[in-house]
Amino acid sequence: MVPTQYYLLLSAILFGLGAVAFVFKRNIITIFMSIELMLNAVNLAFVAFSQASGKVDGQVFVLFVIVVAAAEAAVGLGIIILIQRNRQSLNIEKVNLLKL
Amino acid sequence: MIAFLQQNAFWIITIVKIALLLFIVLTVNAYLTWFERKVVAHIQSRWGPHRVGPHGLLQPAADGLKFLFKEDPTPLGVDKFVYYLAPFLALALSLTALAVIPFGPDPIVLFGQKIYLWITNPDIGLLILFAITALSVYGVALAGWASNSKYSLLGGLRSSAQMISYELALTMSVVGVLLMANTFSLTEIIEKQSHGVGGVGFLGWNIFAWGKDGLLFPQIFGFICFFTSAIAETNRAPFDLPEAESELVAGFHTEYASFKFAMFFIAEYTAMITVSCLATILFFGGWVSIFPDSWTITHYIPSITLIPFGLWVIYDGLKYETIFGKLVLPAVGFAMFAIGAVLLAGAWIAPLHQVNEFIQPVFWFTAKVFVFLFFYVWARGTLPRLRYDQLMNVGWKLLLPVSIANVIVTAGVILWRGHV
Amino acid sequence: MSPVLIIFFVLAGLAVLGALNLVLQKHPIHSALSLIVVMVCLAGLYLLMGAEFVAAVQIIVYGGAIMVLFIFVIMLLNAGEEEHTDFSKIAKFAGLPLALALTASLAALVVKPGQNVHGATQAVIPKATEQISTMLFKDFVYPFELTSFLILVAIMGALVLAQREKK
Amino acid sequence: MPTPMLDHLWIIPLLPLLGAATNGLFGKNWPNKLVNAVALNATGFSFLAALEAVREFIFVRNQELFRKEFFDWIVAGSFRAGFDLQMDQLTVIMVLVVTGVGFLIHIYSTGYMAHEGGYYRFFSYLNLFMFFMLILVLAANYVLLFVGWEGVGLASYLLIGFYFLKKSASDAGKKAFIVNRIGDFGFMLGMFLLFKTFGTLDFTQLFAKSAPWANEGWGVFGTFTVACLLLFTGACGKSAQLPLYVWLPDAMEGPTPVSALIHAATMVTAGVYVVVRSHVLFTHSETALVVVGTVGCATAFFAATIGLVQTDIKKVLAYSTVSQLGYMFLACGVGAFGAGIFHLMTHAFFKALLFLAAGSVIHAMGGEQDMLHMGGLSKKIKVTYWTMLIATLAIAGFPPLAGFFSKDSILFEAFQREGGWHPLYFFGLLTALLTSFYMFRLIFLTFHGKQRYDEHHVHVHESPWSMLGPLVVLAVLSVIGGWMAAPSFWGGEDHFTSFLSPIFGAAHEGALSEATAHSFELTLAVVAVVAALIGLLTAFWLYIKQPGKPAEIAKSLKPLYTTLCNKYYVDEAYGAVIVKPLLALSTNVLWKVIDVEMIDGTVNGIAHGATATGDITRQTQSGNTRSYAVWVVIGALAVLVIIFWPAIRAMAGGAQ
Repeated sequence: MVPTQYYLLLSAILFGLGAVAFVFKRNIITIFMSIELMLNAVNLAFVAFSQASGKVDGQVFVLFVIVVAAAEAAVGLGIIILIQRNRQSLNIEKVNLLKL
Repeated sequence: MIAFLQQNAFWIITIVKIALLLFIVLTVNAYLTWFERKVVAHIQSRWGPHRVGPHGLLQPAADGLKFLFKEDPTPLGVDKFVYYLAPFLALALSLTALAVIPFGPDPIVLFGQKIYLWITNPDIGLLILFAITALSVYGVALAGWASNSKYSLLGGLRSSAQMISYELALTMSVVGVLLMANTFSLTEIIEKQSHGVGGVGFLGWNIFAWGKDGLLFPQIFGFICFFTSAIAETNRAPFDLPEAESELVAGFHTEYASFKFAMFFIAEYTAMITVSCLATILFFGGWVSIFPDSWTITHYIPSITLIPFGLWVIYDGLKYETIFGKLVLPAVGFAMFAIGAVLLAGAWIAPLHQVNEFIQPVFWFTAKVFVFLFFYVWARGTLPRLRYDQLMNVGWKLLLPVSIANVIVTAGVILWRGHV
Repeated sequence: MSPVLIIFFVLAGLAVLGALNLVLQKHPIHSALSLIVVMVCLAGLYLLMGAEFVAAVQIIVYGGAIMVLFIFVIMLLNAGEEEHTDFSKIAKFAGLPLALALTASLAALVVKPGQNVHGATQAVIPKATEQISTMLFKDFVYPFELTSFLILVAIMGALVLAQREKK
Repeated sequence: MPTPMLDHLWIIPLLPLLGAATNGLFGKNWPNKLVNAVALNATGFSFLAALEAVREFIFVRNQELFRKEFFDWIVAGSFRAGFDLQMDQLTVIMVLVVTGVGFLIHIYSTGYMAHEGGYYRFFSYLNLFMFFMLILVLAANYVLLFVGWEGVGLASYLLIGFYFLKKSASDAGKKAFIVNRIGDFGFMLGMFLLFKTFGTLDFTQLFAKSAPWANEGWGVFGTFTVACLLLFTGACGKSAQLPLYVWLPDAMEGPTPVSALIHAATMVTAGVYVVVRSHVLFTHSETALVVVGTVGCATAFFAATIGLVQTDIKKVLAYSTVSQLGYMFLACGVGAFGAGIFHLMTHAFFKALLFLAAGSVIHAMGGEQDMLHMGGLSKKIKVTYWTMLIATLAIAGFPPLAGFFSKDSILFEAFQREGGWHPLYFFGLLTALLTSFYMFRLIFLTFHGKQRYDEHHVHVHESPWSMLGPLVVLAVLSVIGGWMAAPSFWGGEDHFTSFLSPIFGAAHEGALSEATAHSFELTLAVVAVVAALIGLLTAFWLYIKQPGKPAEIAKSLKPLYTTLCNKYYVDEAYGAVIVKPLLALSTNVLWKVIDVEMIDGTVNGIAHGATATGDITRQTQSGNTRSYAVWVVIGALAVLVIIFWPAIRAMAGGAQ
């Protein structure tokens, strides 16, 4: 059997990489993807725990997470399309109307 | 040496099986093209291929050679990696799908090893199949994007939109079956259908759903939705918009030539086969025979059908123009006839009886698959291509609601019958 | 080294590589592809853990729907290579160390030192899929229904956002 | 026995509130009919509810005190002020008077206000007033009573200033409000003192606790005296007694129905009600009683004298109101609370009637209020004339009308309370004389003699029946209103007092024996009637027989006359003594220094500080999402560290 720590470690690394991408990419779509990556990392942790504890709750939660991710993707991509339409750019640094 | 074989028998057998399956499937693909061309030709009252070999039977081989030796240009400004990745992806995925399809119930016993007629039989076979179908979008979409060409891009866009849309209908339409079968395992699904009421085999199939549990809700609508969206999933006519030659040259594989094109080609036909197998398994009882098990004749139908077919081939061969045909066809026909006769003798000779027993389910399975393949070709030969908005309407406004309704009704019936 | 462990390491390695690639690639499509690789690897890991259903859903939904959506959008918007702007000083200088610090601390926290790393873990959960379904439709039925509402809302939202307002 | 209405006593005040809310919020664009429907239904049903409640109180509960706590309003430590309503004999009378007269006046108003702007506003306010007044009379503790007390103040302010475009009107409103505040201040202090002493402001408990305390004789300034005087201050404010009466005459700026309802029948009697309600406290303090009595008597006489020379029909009535209120306090002062309440009721009838009739006259004259421009109207507007005549007879105290009995009983009580010399009685008598004089002066000036107005401009017309109806009803009431308390020599017996006796108990038993009491009462009654007659005849002689006389008299007594005309220069005095300095203080110190410099300075300073801080901190708000991303990461890191601090420490420990 693979010890749970390995899975957790993997998930931590993936999450961290997701965070790195989240900070470093300029393309909105990619940033969005990095969020998905982080979600995936969390899912991995969930499943690992569920397997370690022998209960399926974790897996159920993974399902919920996936559903939420799907909804989020739908809306988020809609927003991205709008951004592209209005600002002709996907570079997040050029989407800065929120500035004071 | 023997010991080694004994130890790793599983791996070895699996690998051999994979190789065999690949060979068979590729051949079938090849001849499927021949078959398609013939049928379409006859639908349009043409002859179709008839130069290469008798009835153009060697045409596929010729095509294969052509694919191999054609020039393989790579257009300018393509995204190399993706451009090369796409066809591999498509082919690999569609071939992988076959791995979970069971072709027959009982194993062959060789050297004390049971060899089943499937590569693997996971508990969630169906889910895996759907997973693979889901992924198979990428081949097309990426190809379209990578080719750096309007037509391809449009084709890719279309196909990805189309496949996403119809995947829903596809999945939903199967849920009815799952509710009745209570499992994801394909073999179990087939097994559940093998108890037609009063021993009449075909009544047990999900399409009639009149098994030992009494009459449940027949999955006719489910089947229609399933097969329609399956056609769309495989980008076949009348849903072949991604490669609509009249609008997009050749759609997503416009920029592909020679072997990479062949890969898409093979992928497409393999997908057809997979889908046909799936339809057979889910709705038409897989390898379950039409006739009651109790009749002796049921067990010999393959052999019995073989004999007249052989005779017909001989007759046809004898009146064929070319010498080659005059020689080959009768020989083939005679071989068929002989095999049929020998197997039929199994009625009185025990071991041959075993063979018959073994062949029968496989025969039924392949027969049903063949019917669906024919259906594919037929549809292509007769139906006009949909417009894009029509396509979307059919997918979202017709198939999806119907299949959902199907699920609800089925669930209701099952609850009502109390077989939960 | 048991075959299971080997498979794990292969998949894990692939996943990490994919994630790295996601960061390093310039073009969104390539990032997307690498993300898909990660997801497939994770699905494999789920299978390894015996969470077949989750694995399948992972591929079907994530791989088959969400990522396709991403690629679709990328193709639709014809997104090119990302420009390398650096307007955000803090991201330029403090970003990497901070993110790495986060990773490190997470990793450090999940792998508790002194604890037996080869701790016994549960074997595969029997009939996981059935358990999940019962749980979904009994214990978690209300959240489950709520998610359906969520999806509905998301669909509407996406429609409203993405459709061009007609003149 | 079930007492549904009592159990839901809150319905009675709620209905007018609903009416007020409905009209106030939605009535703006409604047709008058709809507004009427709402307002009248609100009050009418409230009246019916009151009747039902009274029925249950009398016949189901046999007149035992009903009291119910509906919900807690303020609970702080030992202090509790709940929304508690109660129903006892006193409340019965007040509630009936308020709702009944109120309803009549509502009907009247529909006719009177028909052509005025802000119709919905008027009825909304009127209903609001009803609500607060009902709260006031139904309240079971001082705090809730005070709510009603302030509420009616507010309503009266709004209604006095109803024509807020007229400066005099809005000024009058403010004046009323401010003067009342002075009284209210005293009232509050009184409440505080009571709470400090007895630890409760609930009537039942308070009176129960106070009962055993020793009485405070004349000149002793103990708790009771002080508290009562403070309460009385409030009463003075509300009921326009010396020295706080000044607002009432000006309040006549409001529409006439308002003057009738608020400034004659109900609100102004709130002061009397409070004094009566807390008679237990008052009876504990000789001094307070004397003060009350004296002030009442003084006011009565004082106002009457001013009333002699007023020419504005409403002003006359206003001063007569003040003086009548004086009578009531006089009654309270001599411990004849029952008599006071009795006069309150009868006064509500005939004074409301007078005002409404006056309103009808004004309506007929097309807004003319000066009596000197009237005259000879009796032919033109008969109904108004006769009803007003009845009211006048009533107020002047001619038997057998309501006024006679109430006033007579007050005078009798006054006479019988004081041993030896009878200043209060004599002044009371004198006031009665004056009252009948100036009332008949009003009648004669208005209705008799030759007409002193221009036919062509003013065309006199009788008011619609929506106005006359209430007049008639009230006229009937002012005739028969008194009989229930017909004194024994009259052959009747005093139902009223006996009805109230459970409250006042043996608050006052005559110092004289029955027989002597009878003879006394008889003689006193005769005297009073004679006084009234004198007043009547004088008026007749002066204003009918020789219309020239009054002017001569005025000339001969110039200083006195002018003083009277200028109301003893009270307003001017107040203006010089209080208002001016106050104004100066406010403008120069409070406004220019404290408000502008300190308060505004502080506020602006804070604002500027905030802006400055914002200028600094907004640097982080770069609008660049990547920076935000970094912040998010930092946050996550922080959370991690905080949550897992022990683990981290352990790790650090493990490292070494």
